[in-house]
Amino acid sequence: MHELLPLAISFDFFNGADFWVGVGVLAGIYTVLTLGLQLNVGFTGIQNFGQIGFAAIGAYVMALLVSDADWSFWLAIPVAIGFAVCVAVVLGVITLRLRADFFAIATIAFSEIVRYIAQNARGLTHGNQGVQDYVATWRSFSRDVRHDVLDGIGMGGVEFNQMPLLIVTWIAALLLLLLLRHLTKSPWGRVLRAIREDEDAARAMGKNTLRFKLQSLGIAAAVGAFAGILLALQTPNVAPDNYLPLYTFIGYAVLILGGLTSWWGVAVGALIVQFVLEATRLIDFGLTESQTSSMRFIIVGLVIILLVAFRPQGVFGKREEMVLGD
Amino acid sequence: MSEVVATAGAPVADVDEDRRLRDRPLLITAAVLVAVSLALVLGEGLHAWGQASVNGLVSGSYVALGAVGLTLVYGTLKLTNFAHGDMLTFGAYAALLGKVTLGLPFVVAVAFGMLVSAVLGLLFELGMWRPMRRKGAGAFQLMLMSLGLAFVLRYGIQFVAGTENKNYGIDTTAVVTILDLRLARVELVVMIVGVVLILATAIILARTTLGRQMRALSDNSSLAETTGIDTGRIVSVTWLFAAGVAGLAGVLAAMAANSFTPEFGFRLLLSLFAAVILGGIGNAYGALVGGLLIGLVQEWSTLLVDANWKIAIGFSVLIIMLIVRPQGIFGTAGRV
Amino acid sequence: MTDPTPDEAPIATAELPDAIPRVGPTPAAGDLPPGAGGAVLLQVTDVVKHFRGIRAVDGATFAVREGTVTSLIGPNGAGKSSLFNAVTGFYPPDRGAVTFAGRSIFRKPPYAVARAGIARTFQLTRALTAMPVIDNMLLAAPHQRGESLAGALFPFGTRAREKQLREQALELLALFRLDTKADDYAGTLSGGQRKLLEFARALMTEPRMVLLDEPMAGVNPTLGRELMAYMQRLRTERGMTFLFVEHDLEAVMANSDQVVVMAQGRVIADGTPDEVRRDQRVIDAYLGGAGG
Amino acid sequence: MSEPAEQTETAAADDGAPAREPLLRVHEVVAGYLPGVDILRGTSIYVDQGEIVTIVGPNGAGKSTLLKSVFGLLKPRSGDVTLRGDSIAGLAPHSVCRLGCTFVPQTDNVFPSMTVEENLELGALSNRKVDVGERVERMYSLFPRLGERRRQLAGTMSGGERQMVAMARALVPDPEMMLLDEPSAGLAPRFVEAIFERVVEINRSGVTILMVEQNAKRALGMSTRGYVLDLGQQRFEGPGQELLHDPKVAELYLGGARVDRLEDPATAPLPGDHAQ
Repeated sequence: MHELLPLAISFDFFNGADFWVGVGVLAGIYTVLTLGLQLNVGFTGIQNFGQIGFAAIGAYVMALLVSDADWSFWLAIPVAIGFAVCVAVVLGVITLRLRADFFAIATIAFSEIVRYIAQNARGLTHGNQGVQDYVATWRSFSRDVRHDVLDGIGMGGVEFNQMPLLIVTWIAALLLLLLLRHLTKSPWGRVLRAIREDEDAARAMGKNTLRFKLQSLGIAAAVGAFAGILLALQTPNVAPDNYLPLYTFIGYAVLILGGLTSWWGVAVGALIVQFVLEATRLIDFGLTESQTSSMRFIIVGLVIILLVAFRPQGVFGKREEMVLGD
Repeated sequence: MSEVVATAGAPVADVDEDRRLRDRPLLITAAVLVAVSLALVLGEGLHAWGQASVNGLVSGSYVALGAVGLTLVYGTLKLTNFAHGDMLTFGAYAALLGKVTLGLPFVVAVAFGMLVSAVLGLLFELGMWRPMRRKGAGAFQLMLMSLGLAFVLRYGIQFVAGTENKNYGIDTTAVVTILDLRLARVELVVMIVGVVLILATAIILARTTLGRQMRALSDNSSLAETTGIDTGRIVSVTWLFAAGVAGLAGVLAAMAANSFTPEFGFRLLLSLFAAVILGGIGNAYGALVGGLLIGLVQEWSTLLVDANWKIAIGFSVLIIMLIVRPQGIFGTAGRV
Repeated sequence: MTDPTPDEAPIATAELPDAIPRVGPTPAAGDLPPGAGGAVLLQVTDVVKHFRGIRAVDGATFAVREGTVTSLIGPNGAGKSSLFNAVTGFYPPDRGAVTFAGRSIFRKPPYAVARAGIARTFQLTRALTAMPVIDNMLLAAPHQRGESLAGALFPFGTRAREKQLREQALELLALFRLDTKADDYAGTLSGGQRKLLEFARALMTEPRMVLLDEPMAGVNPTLGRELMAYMQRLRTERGMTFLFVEHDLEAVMANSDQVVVMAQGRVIADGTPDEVRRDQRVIDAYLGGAGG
Repeated sequence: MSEPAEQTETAAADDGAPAREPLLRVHEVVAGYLPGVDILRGTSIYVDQGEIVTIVGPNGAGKSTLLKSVFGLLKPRSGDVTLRGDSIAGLAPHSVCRLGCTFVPQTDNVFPSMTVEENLELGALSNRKVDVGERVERMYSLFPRLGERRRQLAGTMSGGERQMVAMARALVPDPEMMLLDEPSAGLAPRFVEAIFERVVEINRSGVTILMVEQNAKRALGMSTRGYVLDLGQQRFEGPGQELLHDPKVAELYLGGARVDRLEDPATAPLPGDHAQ
């Protein structure tokens, strides 16, 4: 059961073009997910460890609205994101006044509560079997893109099944990246960085810091929910095990690798982490499948430890802006 | 002059005010427990309540033992250790290794598991945490490293032992009936060993010089140093103790569940944190009591809602506690 | 440490930048007579603050008049910093009343106190070290639509304000000889320069009143004198009001219109420097014997 | 011993110490927290067996820093600290404790979640030779209030009671010398009195005391000798009573005048004079 990590590629596409397309899609999804983390951790100094919970909320609300309430897929997306933001605001009002480590624990607990609800409120969420009937609209859209656009450049075949998702994911990732970069370079972003540096100093300068932290968490939730929806299109199944705290932690690995305040670093970090996680499948280490899968995560863990210890500003971060270890 | 003299009585009044405030949470906790118990007895019957309470003590005992190390490490080093849950896993697998691979008798294998866990805890301290503290690493930095360490531990175990469910091959069908309460014999053993160890831990912490030094360090490490405690040595001992007890808690949890995977410790971690926060972070006795409470609350909840929810109930207690009283039942810290 | 050399200090002659608005009445030419100044600006009444079983502030009462410099002195543990934090909302007081310009700021959060017109500095400087000096300054300015999420998304119209603020900030930095450091990270500044930056940053909030927590601590004496001189000029030329905690009694006596003396959480004396200096209670508090 | 007023920094080099080795000697210590900022600028003091020596001085003079440098909480940048002639500069605090010199910090000086009794028993760690039970009982007779409250958590006590707990804990190992960091800070007056009485009593029982105090009048009044520290250097030294009645010492505190610029308070510049 564990070998079939939901965020891993199905083996049917081993070595095929679609394998690499799939790696690219997941890297894009991780980029989106981690952009939210970066806004929180890197730019606001709030240690959100519940990002996958927002992804779960986004995916579930979208999937259930489409499959059980017969909403339009396109309408369900913004509603799902809006719902995640509302949850984030409630969570933030409750927990953002706590000190950093308590906030971190509270947010993991939040994401686990979301997952337990998904698992156990069967009447609403279908429990462990998950939700599947939400993907028709996307499939037909995806098929249209393949036939009408990608065929022209020889990429319309079944092996390029996920190509439209790849394109959409990365366009979205890049747009979000630019948007967040724009936001954090604004006076608003300056206040966030001040809060990260020294919340008391920011308060002494007349900034209502709770409000800014709530906005930061809300945006992270929106971005996370969107990542959850993209993931729902990739799997395509919305089930509780897709939203383990593990995935938030992998987001942190991406973040540390890229550098806490480097926007492009997030994208590069996501690509590297996905490559490590997935490309190792192509190499025959003479190990069992379970061992190979374990080894991937050992590498992720070691990368986190070594980077934090020896290069806390990340591979692409600026020394002066380094926030770890202050 | 006269104004100054007028303040003379102030500190005494403050103390009384203060003490009332501190006593209240304990009273409230006790009152809530009694009230909930009464309500459950009246609503669900004495037997059902008793059965749930016994079950709660079973899981509460290993949660408490897991939590005590987590809280001591936090108190002493201000380290929020995300790898602590995986130390439970490590202990469980080390005991399995002792029993199956080395062919040791089970009791010896458990002691072996505890010992190996303790040594591993010390090795991490010497090889990783101490050098990082010397470098002046911040709390968040250490927290992230513990996250990385959790990965390495969990998947290291998985690498060696695989993902299949394991068990110790103990007879789980034997059932003991005491006072009309049914309990698997293994569970009874877990409960007895757990409660005995909780008491032993409490006694070690309360009565031995070593335990007192550990608590002193957890209370205020710089004062401990000026009081004449060799803090470097006590930190090492704290790691040995925390990791060893965590290893044992892991074995007990694995016995109670009769089936475990490399992930089970991590899944317990939030319950451990709930116990720690319930008791007041850094407070060793608090963690022991908090652990038992978490076990009880989770099992009691099964009388009212589906058993699948009990874990989520534990997390909800965690969040509610953080909202209502983040310093915990026994907490004295002003800064939260 | 490489504090800026005070050399041919331009303090006495340099024009105060227009960035600093006039916020109070112009005092009469020459020195203010003791205890003069405008109306009461800050009134602290019977403030009590408990701290872990100790009454850090135990019923402190005093008033600060507009356009004056008031200092707050007392032995260690007298409750000066706690009172500062209680007034500015960092540790909300348990009891009492605090009004500023006639409006209550009792238990108001720090940002609200700041917006009401009270800027503060910290005992240990709180320069935002991982941000450039200029950003430290820009942050402090009030009325920035660009700080709202909408303004950040659609920056049309916020740019002009940013540009204007930047000019103001550079003027202020020039006054404190930090203009050449504007684009450096604040972490690269020396201790004394950080103190200056914090002072400049406080002015950037366009305050009516500035609370300085030990402005002279950890700076060399020359720089300390300069800080005091800036303070005096801001008072006389811009009508700004100051309250500062300081251990350097020479500076306190020379620069204050009013001295408030605290001991054991209470105000034990309040008057002009000369009055305070001759007050037996003050001598007792400093040389001890408060109890006997 | 010469007149205290004449003992300025010029006399600091040979600090007037007796020919035989004093119990504690601080020799030209330079120390500070931030790189490049020295709080102590070549401070020299000594404490003889059996003395109560008080260090007073304006805020920020470096008094607490001096104690920290003695006790190993701060490593001197230069200079030396010796106990019975052996260097202890840079030794860890717990090692200094074991040499018979204990320390009572000013704040955060109890273990809040432990009982009074547990707090006291921890003190015995630095001297394995003492009978813990007996020493603790002895403390209860010295501080009866603590005896009444032996089971109370120290964190629930008032500032004055905490100070007593801290002092008692430092005395449990039967030290030869005790360092006190502003024992009266933040206490209500009647506690101040009680604490000082205890200090004298402790000293009579044979413990040498080096104390830093804000409450100069009271502290110097009961001291064998005192030092006035200013700007990280000892400015005056002499018997407590003499220092107390030295007008120049009072001046240092209240006139704001540094010793090199004495001014009569009555003719000191009025506020505002400096601005123009």
